[in-house]
Amino acid sequence: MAKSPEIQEVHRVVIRFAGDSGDGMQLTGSQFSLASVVARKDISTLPEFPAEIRAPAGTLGGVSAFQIQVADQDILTPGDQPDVLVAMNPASLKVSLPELPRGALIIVNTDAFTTANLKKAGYERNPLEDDSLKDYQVIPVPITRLNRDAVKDVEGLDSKFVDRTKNFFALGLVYWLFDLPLEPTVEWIEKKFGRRNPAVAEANRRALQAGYHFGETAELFQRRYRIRKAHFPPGTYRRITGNEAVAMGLVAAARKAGKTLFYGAYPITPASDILHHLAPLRHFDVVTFQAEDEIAAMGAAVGAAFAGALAAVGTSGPGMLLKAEALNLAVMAELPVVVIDVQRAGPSTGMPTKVEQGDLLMAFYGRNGESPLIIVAPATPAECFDMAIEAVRLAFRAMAPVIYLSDGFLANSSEPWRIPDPEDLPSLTVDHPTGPQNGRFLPFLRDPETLARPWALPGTPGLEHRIGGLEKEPETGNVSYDPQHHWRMVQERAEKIARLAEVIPEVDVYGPEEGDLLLVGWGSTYGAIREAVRQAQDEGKSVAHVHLRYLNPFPRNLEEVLRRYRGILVPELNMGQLAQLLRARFLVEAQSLPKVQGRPFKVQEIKAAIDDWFRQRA
Amino acid sequence: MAKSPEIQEVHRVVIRFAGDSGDGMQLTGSQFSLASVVARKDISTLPEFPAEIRAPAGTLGGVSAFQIQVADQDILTPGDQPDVLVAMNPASLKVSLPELPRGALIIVNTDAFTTANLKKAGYERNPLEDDSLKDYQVIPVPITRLNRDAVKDVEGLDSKFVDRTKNFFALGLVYWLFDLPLEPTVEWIEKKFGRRNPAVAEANRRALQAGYHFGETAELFQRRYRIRKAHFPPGTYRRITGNEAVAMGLVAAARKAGKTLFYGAYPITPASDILHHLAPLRHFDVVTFQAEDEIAAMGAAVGAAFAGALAAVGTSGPGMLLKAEALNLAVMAELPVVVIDVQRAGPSTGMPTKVEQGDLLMAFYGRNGESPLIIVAPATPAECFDMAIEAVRLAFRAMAPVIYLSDGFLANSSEPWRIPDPEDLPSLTVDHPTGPQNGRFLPFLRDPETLARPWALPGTPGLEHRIGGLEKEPETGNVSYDPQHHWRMVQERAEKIARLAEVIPEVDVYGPEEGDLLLVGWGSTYGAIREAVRQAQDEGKSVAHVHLRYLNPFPRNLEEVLRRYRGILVPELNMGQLAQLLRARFLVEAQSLPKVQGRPFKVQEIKAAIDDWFRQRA
Amino acid sequence: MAMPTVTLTRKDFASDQTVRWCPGCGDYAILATVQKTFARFGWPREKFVIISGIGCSSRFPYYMNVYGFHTIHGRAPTVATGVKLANPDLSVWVVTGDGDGLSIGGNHLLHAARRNIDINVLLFNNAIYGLTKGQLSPTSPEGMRTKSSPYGSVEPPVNPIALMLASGATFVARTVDVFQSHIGDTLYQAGMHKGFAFIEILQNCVIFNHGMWFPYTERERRHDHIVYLEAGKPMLFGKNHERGLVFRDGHFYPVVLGEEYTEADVAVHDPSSLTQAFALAQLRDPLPVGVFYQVRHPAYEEAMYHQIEEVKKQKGGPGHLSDLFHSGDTWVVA
Amino acid sequence: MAMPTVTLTRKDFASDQTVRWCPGCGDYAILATVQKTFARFGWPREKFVIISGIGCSSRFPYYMNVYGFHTIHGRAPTVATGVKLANPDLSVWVVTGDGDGLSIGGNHLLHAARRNIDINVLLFNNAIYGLTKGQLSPTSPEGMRTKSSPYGSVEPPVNPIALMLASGATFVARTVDVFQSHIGDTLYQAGMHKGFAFIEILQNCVIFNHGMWFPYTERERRHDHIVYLEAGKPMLFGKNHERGLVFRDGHFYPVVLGEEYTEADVAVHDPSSLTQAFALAQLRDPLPVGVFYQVRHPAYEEAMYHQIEEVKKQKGGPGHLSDLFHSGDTWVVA
Ligand SMILES: Cc1ncc(C[n+]2csc(CCOP(=O)(O)OP(=O)(O)O)c2C)c(N)n1
Ligand SMILES: Cc1ncc(C[n+]2csc(CCOP(=O)(O)OP(=O)(O)O)c2C)c(N)n1
Ligand code: SF4
Ligand code: SF4
Ligand SMILES: [Mg+2]
Ligand SMILES: [Mg+2]
Repeated sequence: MAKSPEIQEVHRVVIRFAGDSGDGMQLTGSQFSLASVVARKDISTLPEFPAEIRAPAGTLGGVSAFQIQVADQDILTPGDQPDVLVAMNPASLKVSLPELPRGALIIVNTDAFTTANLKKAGYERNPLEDDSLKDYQVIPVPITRLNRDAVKDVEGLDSKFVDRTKNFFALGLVYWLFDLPLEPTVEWIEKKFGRRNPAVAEANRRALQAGYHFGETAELFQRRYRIRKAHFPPGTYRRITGNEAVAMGLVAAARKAGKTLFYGAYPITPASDILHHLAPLRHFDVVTFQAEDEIAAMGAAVGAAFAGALAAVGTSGPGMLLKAEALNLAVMAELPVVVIDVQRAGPSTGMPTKVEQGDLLMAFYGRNGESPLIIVAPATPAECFDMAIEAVRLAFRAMAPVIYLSDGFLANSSEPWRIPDPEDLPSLTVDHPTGPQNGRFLPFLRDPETLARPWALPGTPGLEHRIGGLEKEPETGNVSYDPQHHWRMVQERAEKIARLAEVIPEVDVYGPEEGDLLLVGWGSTYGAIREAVRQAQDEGKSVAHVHLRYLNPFPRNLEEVLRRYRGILVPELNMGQLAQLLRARFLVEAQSLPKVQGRPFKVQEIKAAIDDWFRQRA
Repeated sequence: MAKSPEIQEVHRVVIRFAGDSGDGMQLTGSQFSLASVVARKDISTLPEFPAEIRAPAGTLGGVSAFQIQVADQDILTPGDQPDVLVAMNPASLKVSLPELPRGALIIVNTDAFTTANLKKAGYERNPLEDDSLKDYQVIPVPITRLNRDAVKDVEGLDSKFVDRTKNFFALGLVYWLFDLPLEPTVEWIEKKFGRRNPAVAEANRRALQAGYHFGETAELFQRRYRIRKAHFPPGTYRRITGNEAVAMGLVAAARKAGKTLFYGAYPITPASDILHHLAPLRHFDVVTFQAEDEIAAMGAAVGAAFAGALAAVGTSGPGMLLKAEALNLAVMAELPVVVIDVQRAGPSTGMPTKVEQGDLLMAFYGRNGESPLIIVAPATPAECFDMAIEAVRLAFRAMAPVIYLSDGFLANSSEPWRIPDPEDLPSLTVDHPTGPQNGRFLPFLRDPETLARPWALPGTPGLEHRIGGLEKEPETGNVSYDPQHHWRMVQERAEKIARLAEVIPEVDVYGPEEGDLLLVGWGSTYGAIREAVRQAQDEGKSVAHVHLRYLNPFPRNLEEVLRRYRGILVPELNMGQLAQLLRARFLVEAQSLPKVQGRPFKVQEIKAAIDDWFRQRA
Repeated sequence: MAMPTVTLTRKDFASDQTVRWCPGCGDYAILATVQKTFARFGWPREKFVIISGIGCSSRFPYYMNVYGFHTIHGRAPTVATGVKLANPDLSVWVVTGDGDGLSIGGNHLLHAARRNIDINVLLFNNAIYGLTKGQLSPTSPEGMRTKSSPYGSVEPPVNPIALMLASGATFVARTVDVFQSHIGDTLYQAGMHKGFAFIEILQNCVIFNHGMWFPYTERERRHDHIVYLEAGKPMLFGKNHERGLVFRDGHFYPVVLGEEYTEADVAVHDPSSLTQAFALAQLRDPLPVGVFYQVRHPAYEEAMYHQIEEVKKQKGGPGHLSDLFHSGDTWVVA
Repeated sequence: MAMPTVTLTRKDFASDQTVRWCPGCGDYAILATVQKTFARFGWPREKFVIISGIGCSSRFPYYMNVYGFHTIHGRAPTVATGVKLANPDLSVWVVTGDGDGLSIGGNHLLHAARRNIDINVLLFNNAIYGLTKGQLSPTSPEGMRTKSSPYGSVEPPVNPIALMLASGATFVARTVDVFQSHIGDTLYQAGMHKGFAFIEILQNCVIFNHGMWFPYTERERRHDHIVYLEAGKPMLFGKNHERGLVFRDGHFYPVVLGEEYTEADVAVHDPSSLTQAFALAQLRDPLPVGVFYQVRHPAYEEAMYHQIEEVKKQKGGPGHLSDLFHSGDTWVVA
């Protein structure tokens, strides 16, 4: 056996697995993530799917990829540029190449570079055979062939499964390269196939090991790498995607409130998975309702809230538009409903699988009349859990709907999540009135502190009352067109939202408490902004970062913080929507850094904007 | 015959006819308007309907009123406070009283002040019999009884019609009081009933004359009034409401474009009348489509635009929400559609018959993703005609949808309209491509000047092409998820709207070109703002007024104008939506003057805010 | 639903709000009957929820002293679905109009019917848009002149009964605002039916479509132009039951009994036959009223809560948050 | 519609875009047949417009070299209505899926059918949401496990044929992706029909609901489980036509011909009978394919343009703007 090359310790590495959508790249990436976290690395992942269910094999449109950053410290993004690319076919090479830095390592499955595949990828010549890849370290491996050898003797293996295991060969090879343990994947294989299909299990196992051993024996690599262990607070961890985390957060909130969770949904990318995660949870008293459309999902949620459930819905941009009218009814009837908008690139159908933050102003203003509601936005996949609980807390407190702005990036990417003890989660129980006071019940008599109206549940004797979408007399809730009643109710509906500022956390400043430049962000751009700011700080620049999880109301110290910096830069995956709100509200010269390309920010893009800012001010 | 009291010439007077919804007050007001304009006065009117179709007779909710200001010069509002109230029953007196200034003249139908009616109106005592009206000049007239006498001999008159004519008695009396001619109304009666029902015609005529003569003989009034003639530019005039004017504007635009007018609608207050005005115009090649809902109306309009019609839809707030998704499709497919939002008080169902300007930010931002479109807003009922033509002109030029913000006040109030010569209206013909160029057709190849894409009509040989709501490759329009394509298309869709600033008029400043305070308004608040500014100017204050008819894009000189004043005050029937846009866009300290009461501004409210501003700065 | 029972009267179900329909509107009679019928169920007031959309008819909840929700146009079935799913113990009623329920809200009615959620839908059919002052409705007859169809409608109307039958409703009936005891009995049956119940109520709008149904409903015309459907009874009509419906080739034909036809030829009403109910729904003269169709299927919320119980059994009891959080691959950092 | 005629072939109707359905998807066969059928009409390419919603099936317009519009989810019938009203000379086709057309878009289909607007709706029924990766659709059978119904669906499916019949469609048919000539003939008849035509096409989704229709459509099963409807012909099926449908009490029953029943007992298909078509729509085994129902009524756009002409006649010609402006009371200021 040849001597294994030296193992070099590194802080971080970005790997991208890319292949045809039939090549199992999502599974490969997911297993790699698992092995990494089990070996105590920190990770951040970004899956990329083709828009089509099954795009024609071998084409550029059919490429499926999974990018992951593995590091020894708190990392925040899946990385700007892959250090290592595993390319299972020509199309995936072609699609990924523009993302790679010079000198990147490329492991290619040479067997897939057939004339037919090259043509489908639009290559006129085989890039492995001209010098177009000379700036990279290309490691050509005949993966298909080697893998066939490895699994050929597995008894009872259907021949059509043989090539389906080749991703495990590649995975094994990469495990070797990064000195990662095979065990988590071996266990997973056993759990998944062991009983149902021992031949497939055996084949996958052999493929994995063959890949690993191939690394060890083939002397193709000059170096191996090991990422140091990350420092995690003690606890039990799992990986979690944003959509999973929202689902769990809602279930947890329902339990903490002692309520049935009603989740209404109409499938839509990239929100559907929330429904898929919740539907199996019937034993948690989860009622999922796949409605005929988004209007019905929202209407049913309003009904469920009226009847006393924890009511939530989830959708994406086009569905938000359809929900707007019933959502406005919830504003007017003053009922708590959590409305999750997993934003995607618009306008119209746009690019359903691509990320964008284009719905912020819609969340604020996308309803007729003066219709204030609560708006929150998680910053990372794991935070989707906490913010779901926060959304419920605020909705119950103010008796008002919440728009929860997730996005396609948060929804699908994953990070380690320290599993909380359910006991430590806040209680969310509601004091529903149990009977009339002084012989009567006033459904719009507001709590003097929160301005919330009482949440009286149908079925309670003596509290029979009527609500609706027409304007009301204060306290009684009787229909009224009186100018002063309208004026007062409009203001009270606004004020009860504004008062929540007293019970939400102030913004934390990352960096100097005052100084030159403040970056303000919200939602999934958190990681890229934080990383860029960190780099700029490392260069000695006076730069700070504030990230908003609460958008309506804004945290109460926001204005004061904004005024402490000479400049404000607002990176957003839109044309400057938060920037516009800050400018209008505080008359500060917030400058927008827009990106509307269906992709997350790269750290470097934000860093470059910071540098520019200093250059212009210099 | 007693000597008629002296006639005093006045500049303006505000009259309010109020009664039960069965009392024919709308007709009375409308006839009074007619008589006034025929006698060359300027008018501005405001009808007020009960929310119910037939609210219980005699109740406060059942009051129907019609307010009109008549004057000898360009007037702009129906008046803050009635100088004269005609109250046909106790409820109408009670509802109207808070609006009256001390000293106002009140003509009451004493016959209606029965115990039953007083009770329905919530009067514990008869206000005519205590001293609660001592601050007013009350003229008690037993109208019902006098009128019965007047019409009792009409042959063939069904007895149930007798009391229905009493509004004409009141009208005749007021004609006498203001020295207005009976002829226009007599002619109208003849046209309306003459042939169909001569007895009713005769009864109405007699009632009218009896009222007039009663004024002459009864010596109840110390004075008669005559409003001087207004100076109108020569021409033929008619009265027009906003909804009528929109309808005619659309028909005119269609004619000028040589196109079928397709109007899609689902009934909704206060927009339904546009449909009612258009449906009879089949001989103008008007296709009206009463759809199953607003979504269908909008979808059909998008289809009609694709097929080459002048496509328009009309609705109000709740309907706008339902249209948003298909409207966003029009943004993305780049098709011209005129979307009329006759705003009403929200949120949700709100107060359907009441005015508000609560949908401005929704027009800007109420769609997922970055979705810029054209926004215009007429300022007066008659202007609804011109702005409809403007809306079509801009939509065709940019191949983009327009939101046209009318409101419940514009929709129903009327003013004199100088009838244009159709020849003088601008031509709106479109150059549809007639065949491929160089053998191919690029449906998204933009015009270098306007950035509009070509409008190729189905049925044209050689231009077969496909469009849709997914993001596109520039020029070809093929579906594309390429980050750079999205980035470019997002910007081009914004830029083509922004460029319209070059072809819309600059804002006119009313008042000093620079100075202390600038009032900025939009939509139906025009009259009240202008009047208040005029009054402040008369007091020597340095105040100007700019009124925006074009909201997206803003007129190109707006920023520069804003910067010429020390303060900016923005009166709006919302919580400060335009103010917010101005602050965000120009970082100017635009201060909001909000009113959200389901009612138009009174001149005095704005005037008081101006005075306040000067007081605070003093 | 094991409802507690109480003794209440019509008055207990009247709210303190002034009723604001036009004098003479058919809605008054329906309101009175609903109040009476609710008392007849013997269930406590707090168990009733009435959900409506927008329209004259949809102001209904304000006049009932039970839980009520006046929602938005066309969406009442969706809100009612949410209420019932959140609390299956409530007796949930929807009040809607021909525009609210069949125009903008048609799809929700269809899907609520299909799912067989246990709600009772009262559709007040006045063949016009009342609240918006007189436009065409989807049940307005062809040729009808309205504000929006000044030269006559060019749209064939929808057949609400046929539509609900095709949608899967398990209880489908028709009654008339002025048929006091008939309407009461029909509502009572609907309320006792477990599953989706649809009742079309022909209603007179005195203002915008006065007399729409008079050809059938006026006292002197009823005998010959209305046929009362009763399960297991021959479908006879006419003052002295001298007419009847015969069923041939899948269609019902009115005949006069006598030489050619006798009572034995007259079809017997079978409310369990979907296709016969559909054939009856096509009949315009005489117009059938009563229960066209009724079958028992599990209601949607029954099936949903049944599934919840089953899954709990399978999983050995209610779920624990901690298990949920720990599902998937976990690792421990000490 | 007096269409000019031209000679074209299938290829003329194929666009230059790569078709992006999953390999083996039933949509391919339908695409090929539609291209062939369009050529068969003999109308020029520019006269065709295809409007779709959102779904796998709704990508259809991209692959056709005619005017096309890929609109938004469920709204294709509304856009098609606008196209046809704006230009009645076009041949307008809608492509939709079971989710697009029957879930979110159900109401538009209903009202388009009711109005009898002259468009042809092809509903690709794969009983699943394809594009969103495998959730329940309104045509998924009860008990079906999908991503959104992991313990089995608790919703009865909708019956698309019955629904369209109840909605007033004047042409209602069913065919199958793999029945090449049958699908072509059915589409051709639909295209020639003036008025609203609805064709349900059973389609196989190889990824998320593979084999859904195989119990009927597999070669060896077709004979016994499919009955071909042909106007005026007895409804026979089975390899040697040894089975047939008899019609009794408003229901169709499959029988084996022999002693008890002979061919004379077998019902003859009458596509003009709505109630028989509805009864046929209830039949699941054998499953009827072909034209269930066809009648001629004025199409919506015909009636609309007829009204335009009539009003012009009444008013003595097209309107003049000047007259319009001067309608109502005017006065002159000199
Ligand atoms: C989204 C929306 N569109 C339109 C309306 C206006 N609107 C209110 S009620 C109604 C129709 C009423 O007709 P129907 O349902 O038959 O009830 P009726 O008044 O006849 O009882 C309409 C169109 C609305 N409130 N909301
Ligand atoms: C308003 C809106 N809601 C949801 C979606 C997501 N969506 C796209 S296609 C689809 C359903 C597809 O099913 P079907 O119509 O049966 O078509 P198939 O893919 O099976 O051909 C859904 C829910 C959307 N695009 N727009
Ligand atoms: S308009 Fe018609 S339906 Fe409405 S309340 Fe009046 S009579 Fe009744
Ligand atoms: S997912 Fe199903 S319906 Fe969609 S393309 Fe693939 S096989 Fe066809
Ligand atoms: Mg109605
Ligand atoms: Mg489908």
